Amino acid sequence: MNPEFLLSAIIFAPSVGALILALLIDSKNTEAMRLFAFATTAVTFGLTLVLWLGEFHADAPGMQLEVVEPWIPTWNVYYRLGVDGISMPLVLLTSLISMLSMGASWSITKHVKGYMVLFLLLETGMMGVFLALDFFLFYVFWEVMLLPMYFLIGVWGGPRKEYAAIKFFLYTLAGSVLMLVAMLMFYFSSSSSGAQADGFNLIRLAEAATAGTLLSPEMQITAFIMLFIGFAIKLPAFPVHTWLPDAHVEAPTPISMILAGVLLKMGGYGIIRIAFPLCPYGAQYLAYTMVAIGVISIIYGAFAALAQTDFKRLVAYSSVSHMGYVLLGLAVWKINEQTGETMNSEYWQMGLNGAMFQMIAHGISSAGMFFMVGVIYDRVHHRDLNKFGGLMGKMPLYGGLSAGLFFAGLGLPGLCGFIGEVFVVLSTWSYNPALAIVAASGVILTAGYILWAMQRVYLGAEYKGPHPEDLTPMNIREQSIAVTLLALAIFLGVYPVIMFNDMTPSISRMAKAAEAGYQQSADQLNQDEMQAAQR
Amino acid sequence: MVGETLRNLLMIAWLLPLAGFAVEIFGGFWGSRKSRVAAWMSVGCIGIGFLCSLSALLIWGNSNSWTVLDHDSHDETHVDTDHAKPADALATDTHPSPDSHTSHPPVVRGKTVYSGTLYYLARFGSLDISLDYYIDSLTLVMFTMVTFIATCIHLFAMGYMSEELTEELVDHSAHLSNGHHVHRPGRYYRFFAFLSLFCFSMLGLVLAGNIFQVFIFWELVGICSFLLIGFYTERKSACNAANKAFIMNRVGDFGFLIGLMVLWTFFGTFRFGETVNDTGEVQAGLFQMLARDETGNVLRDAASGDVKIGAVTTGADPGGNRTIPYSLLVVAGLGVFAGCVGKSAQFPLQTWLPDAMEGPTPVSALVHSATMVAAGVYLVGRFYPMFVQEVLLTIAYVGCITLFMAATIAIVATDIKKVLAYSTISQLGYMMLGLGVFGWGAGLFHLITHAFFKSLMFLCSGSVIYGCHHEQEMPKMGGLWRKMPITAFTMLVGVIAISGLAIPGLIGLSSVFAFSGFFSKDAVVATSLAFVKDNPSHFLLFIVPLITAGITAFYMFRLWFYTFAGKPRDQHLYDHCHESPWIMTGPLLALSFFAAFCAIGGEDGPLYRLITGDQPAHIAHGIAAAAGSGEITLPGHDAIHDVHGTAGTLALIAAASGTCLAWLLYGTTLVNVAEIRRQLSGLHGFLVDKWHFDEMYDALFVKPAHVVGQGCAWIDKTVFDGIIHASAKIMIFVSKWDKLFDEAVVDGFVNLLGNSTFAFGRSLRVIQTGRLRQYVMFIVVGVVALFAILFTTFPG
Amino acid sequence: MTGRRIGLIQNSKFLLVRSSMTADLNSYLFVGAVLFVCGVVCMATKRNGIGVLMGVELVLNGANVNFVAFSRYTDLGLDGQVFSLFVIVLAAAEAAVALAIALNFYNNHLTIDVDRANKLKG
Amino acid sequence: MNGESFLFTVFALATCLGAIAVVFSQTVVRMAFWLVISLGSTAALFFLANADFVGAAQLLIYVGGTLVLLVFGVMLTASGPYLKIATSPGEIVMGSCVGLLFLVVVYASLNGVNWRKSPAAATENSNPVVATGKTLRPIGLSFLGSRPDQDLTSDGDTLTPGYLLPFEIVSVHLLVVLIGAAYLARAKRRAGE
Repeated sequence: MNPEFLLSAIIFAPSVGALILALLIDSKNTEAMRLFAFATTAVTFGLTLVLWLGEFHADAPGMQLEVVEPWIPTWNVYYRLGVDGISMPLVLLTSLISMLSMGASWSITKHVKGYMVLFLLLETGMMGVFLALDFFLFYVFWEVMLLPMYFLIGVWGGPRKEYAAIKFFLYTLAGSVLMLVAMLMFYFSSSSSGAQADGFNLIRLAEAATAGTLLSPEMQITAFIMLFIGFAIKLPAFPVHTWLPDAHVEAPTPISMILAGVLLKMGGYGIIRIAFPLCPYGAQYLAYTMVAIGVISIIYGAFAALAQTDFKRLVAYSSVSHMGYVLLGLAVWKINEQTGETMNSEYWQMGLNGAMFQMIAHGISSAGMFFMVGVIYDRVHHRDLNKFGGLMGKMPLYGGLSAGLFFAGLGLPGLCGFIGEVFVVLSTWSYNPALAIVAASGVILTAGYILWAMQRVYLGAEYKGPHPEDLTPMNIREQSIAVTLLALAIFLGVYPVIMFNDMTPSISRMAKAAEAGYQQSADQLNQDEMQAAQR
Repeated sequence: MVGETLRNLLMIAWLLPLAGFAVEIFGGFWGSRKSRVAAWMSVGCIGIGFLCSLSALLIWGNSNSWTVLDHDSHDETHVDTDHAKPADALATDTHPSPDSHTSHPPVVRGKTVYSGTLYYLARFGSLDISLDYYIDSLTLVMFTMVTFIATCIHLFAMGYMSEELTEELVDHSAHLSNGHHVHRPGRYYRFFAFLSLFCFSMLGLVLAGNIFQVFIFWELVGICSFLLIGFYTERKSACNAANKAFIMNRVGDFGFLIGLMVLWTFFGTFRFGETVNDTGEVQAGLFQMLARDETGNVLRDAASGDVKIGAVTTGADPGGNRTIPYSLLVVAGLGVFAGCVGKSAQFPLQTWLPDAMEGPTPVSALVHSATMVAAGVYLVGRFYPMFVQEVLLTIAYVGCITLFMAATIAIVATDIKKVLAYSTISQLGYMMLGLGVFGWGAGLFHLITHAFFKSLMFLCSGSVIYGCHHEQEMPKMGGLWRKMPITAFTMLVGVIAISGLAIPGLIGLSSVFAFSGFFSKDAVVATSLAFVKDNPSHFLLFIVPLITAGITAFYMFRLWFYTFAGKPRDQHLYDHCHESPWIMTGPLLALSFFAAFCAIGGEDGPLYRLITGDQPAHIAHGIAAAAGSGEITLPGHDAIHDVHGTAGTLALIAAASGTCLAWLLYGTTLVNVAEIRRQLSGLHGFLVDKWHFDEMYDALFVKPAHVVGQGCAWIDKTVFDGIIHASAKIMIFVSKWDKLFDEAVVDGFVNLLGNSTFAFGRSLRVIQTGRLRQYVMFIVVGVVALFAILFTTFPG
Repeated sequence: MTGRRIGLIQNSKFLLVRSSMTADLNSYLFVGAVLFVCGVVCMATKRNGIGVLMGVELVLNGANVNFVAFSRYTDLGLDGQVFSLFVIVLAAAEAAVALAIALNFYNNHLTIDVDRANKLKG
Repeated sequence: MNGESFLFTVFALATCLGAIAVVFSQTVVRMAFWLVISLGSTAALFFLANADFVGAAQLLIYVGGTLVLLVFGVMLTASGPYLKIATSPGEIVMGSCVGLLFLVVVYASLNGVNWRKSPAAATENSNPVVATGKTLRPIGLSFLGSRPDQDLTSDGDTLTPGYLLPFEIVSVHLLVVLIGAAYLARAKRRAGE
């Protein structure tokens, strides 16, 4: 296959599948629709594997397989795609989680066709976000992803689905409005400097930011704040995380998997792909704030999880806690205040890598956790932690697999969650010891809430809730999903370097560019001050 | 080549249990609950591991011609040889080392330390994190010890857990809400799978070549401990204990993580020893980076007082002229030690270990006495070069507090396993104390001997429990030696060993006949005496362990008398109890042999020499007090040797008196124990309640954590969601006004326009009379009016 | 203001000067005007349909008088007479049609009162 | 006052008064009578204005034809012997006032216009052909397309052609009207019967 075509194929394969599904398959034949949708996601996953194994060069730091076609030439909007070490793992994760959660979608029985079509459109949106290199295109995909999600929660959700869907929608929309403003700032800034044709080109914009010619330091701070709020909502970081528990609780299981497994990653991806390279000065300026928010998210999410009685809500808060590590790892960028040089650059890179890995790891572990909650919810139709118990005895295989996935969430070594968390925390001390200690204390709380939840659900003498007769063993489909996730969790936990090999060159390049950009802006400021002093 | 052979052998020993675990857990054994295949597989894995470890030990010894055991030159030579020659990664010994920190001429004993990298977890520029191995004498001894004890315990467990070999097992300790007992299928295979996983984790911990890898396996043994304590998942107490164990370990690991962060930030590596990376570059490990001067103190920058990093390393200098503040070095040490506190159940994180006795007894023997809890001690020993005086003093005091406190609680415990658990904590305190007062060899020596005799005693208690049909309360036992003689006498071996009883020889202590515990405890006590002599203000560090030696003898003999001697207190129990089968008593005999004789020769014996074969360089001569380093003098070997006789005598006296007291109280009927207990009821209650630690933690940490959690959830629900809802309400309010404005003003205007037009038309309708004549009239009037306007406007 | 006043004075002069009737253009025009106004008033006041028709005839006659007067007293020539002939002819035709309508109306309403024909009332 | 003026005054008064009488008469028959007087006097005025043929046509068609038609109409629609549909006095008063006002306006307008077209013709009192009084033949010629009354030397644009085509149209129109009137007035059943 033509490599340039491959990226477009990855993005639009689900859409084509959705179209065929919508037009050609009889609405009554639900099994065929499920199988077809699953096949579509599987094909997409296969394509991403082809991309990863066949076309992607791990040791090349820059963008690969770039595609540029004019889209709206009058506004300098291009259909511009590309993949690098930062997006590659996320693309893989997206297609994988999509496939697995499609496998988990057999439990959906209402309006199957609409569900499948929206689901596939959602996948297109997600893929587009990760592969777009044009800011405008990125924004479009960002919004494209939003609407199917709204309907998937709002139609197929739980009792308070409308509330949750609207909350999710409004939160995200508020963020994307800020992102839009920032996008226009970049566009007009670059057009005022004559580089109008590259006004949405993320690569060129980043290069301009590295050279210090994109935005003035003050504007960088403004733009960064707007971008950051937009992405932090998605991440989600304290205090804009409250949409997450509601959305998760109300969303059907596969959508929770997607939400936790992929959508949250977009926040982190946006920060590392857009916010940092385009506003290096702003990013550095706000690094402490971000680290603090990350740490607060870790601790706050863990504490809040400790207090939950709804199983899904607990897992949702654990997501808040875990994604705090992502923010923390991204922001541990320490500079020498006098010279503007970056100190301990390698530790920052380790933090960035750790954050990226944490995103992947969380994508697997939290998707697994949500899936496991969904499996039990499908059987007994409640999620009250105090009304479970004894599942380890009733469903040993389920209990074992769940334990594995929850341990991955707990950050047990040998499972994927550990690597991300601990790498981030290790890199934090060089930034700020006090915050590092607070962040590290998260390990205790995490162990606390996960083990306590496991005790209430899986351990104990007997099941205390309703419908004990429905506690049937997992079927083959559920088993294979859970086993796949657990196997990946173990594999990434034991051999994380397979991801780091892909990520490290690109991340290191990004970090160096950001450092140079910061240096330029800082020098500029110093010169201004000196001139002011001379006058 | 030796290095590779050793590595391969140890890796086989390490990875075989993992393979065993994988096969056992996924191998479909749930289909045949009565099959012992899984157990045999597990035993086979760990047994082969033992053979590998043993052969590795032999190969290692042969490679340096057993100079490690050289009786004559030992004290002199090992000092100079151990790290004088820096550890080399993959067997290329082409790095001559500048022996700048030792004045003795190097006596080449041959290469004894092997370290290298297995594979990389991640690399960021010059930073890399990998899985390494680090093989020295301590590693090999630990490997051999762990695999041997594990093999014995596996065999024992095959008998002990045999009642799990059923399709329907009735668990008498777990109750349903309707009062019935839990019925469940047996989980024989799962137990052995978990045991195998634990062995893998534990051996990985020992083999680990860097502190990060230690942390990884640290957590893994923690989770194995969680799984094994919570093996009876139906029992609420077991689940609670499992959670408690893991979470308290995590508290320690939190400190461990802080230590790791400091080390990582300032040293940029986690490796213990030097390794060659894949570009052929030699990378210094932590032990090389932190150099010490001839007084044993760390090299410090004269101006700032910061500690120099990588001052005397060879090859590539990753440290450059970096420094680390002394205080942070202390923090790093304390952090790593905090992990050890959690793992080894030291004060103040000791409370989980007694609860952990909820697990099956073989687990208690393997995990919670011999190996995992000793891992903390092992890590302190392994990481010894990085500890400065303040850290060591902390370790000593923590050990000291722990050993006393646990011993006092053990006096009043009545559950046979709880007594042993507190005894374990106490003995771990001894080890910590020994390490803290600079008795590196003494502490680790006690670790090995303790592993033998304590696992022996646990297995004996397991045998008793098995024989008594899961009765653990000592007050119901008594006189059991007649029913189970092998158990009773092997237990007695263990009790004597731990109590430190000895028969003084004719020519002083040098030819004393004693079981292993005497020698190792003697070494610890002697070291602390030497330490106290140099630092009189810390006299408690000698007094307390000495007293506790007596208490130890007292409560251990109390246990033995209570259980095996005297008359049966519960005739029904007595009638039904029986000696265990051979598969259980066999391991008891094997272990009792080692518990008795493994430490033969004391500090001149082979075991001690093996352990200390690769001891850190600065141990032998002690550390002189230096300004800014706690002003503590740490004793060298000579100083210890000087006080050895005194300390040994005192310890023996203490142990003997403790034994006598126990015999008086429990072995005879001369003294009414209940009366004493009644008179000291306040103290007794305090001890029975374990110094109220559980209540204190519950009040200080657990409840506040839940309250804070509830608070966070409340904040989320009310504050953040409240803000969102309030803004939504404001929005709705505004939009209502907007609607009003729209309807009233905008629509109103349009409607007004329409309405007025309509009204005007309506009013015009009046003149649309349909009467022809009026129309004509209107036309006329209209014309007249038009003309009137015309005339008035254009008069001309 | 001055101009307007002058205009009014001039107009009033024409009205006041008329003391005697001579056969000049203005006299004819005055007769035509009277006929026209009478016709209009007739149309406006008569409730009888035939009366209205008569008013129409008067109006047409007024016009005819004017045409003839213009033909006689201006250089218009024969056009005025020709037009008045056409008017007469058409008036006849109109009368015929109007009478037919009136008959129809009478047939339908049994009266000839035009006020009853108020179907177009708004 | 010469004879012409006298005659004019008499007939003009008759015309005007007849018309006014029509307005104020209450019964149709009287109205018809006064109308005959008015229209007849008008015919006389036509004769005075040298429009012999028009006057004759007036007498023939109006007084002879149209009025007969009207009378037939009166007779056909009158339910009683003398049809009287009273107009209210207020209406009459108002109508008179408006009528007077209208008269003033119309007459003022008529007086305000200089009816003589060209400065050359301003001195002339009338068209020479009309002034001779012999208009019968010229009218006939004008219906045939020839205009003896027009000055052929003057600007051709102002010349009016003959009335042959309008004449034909009018004749056809009359025919149509006749047929239409006959159709409209044909006997029908009354509504409701």
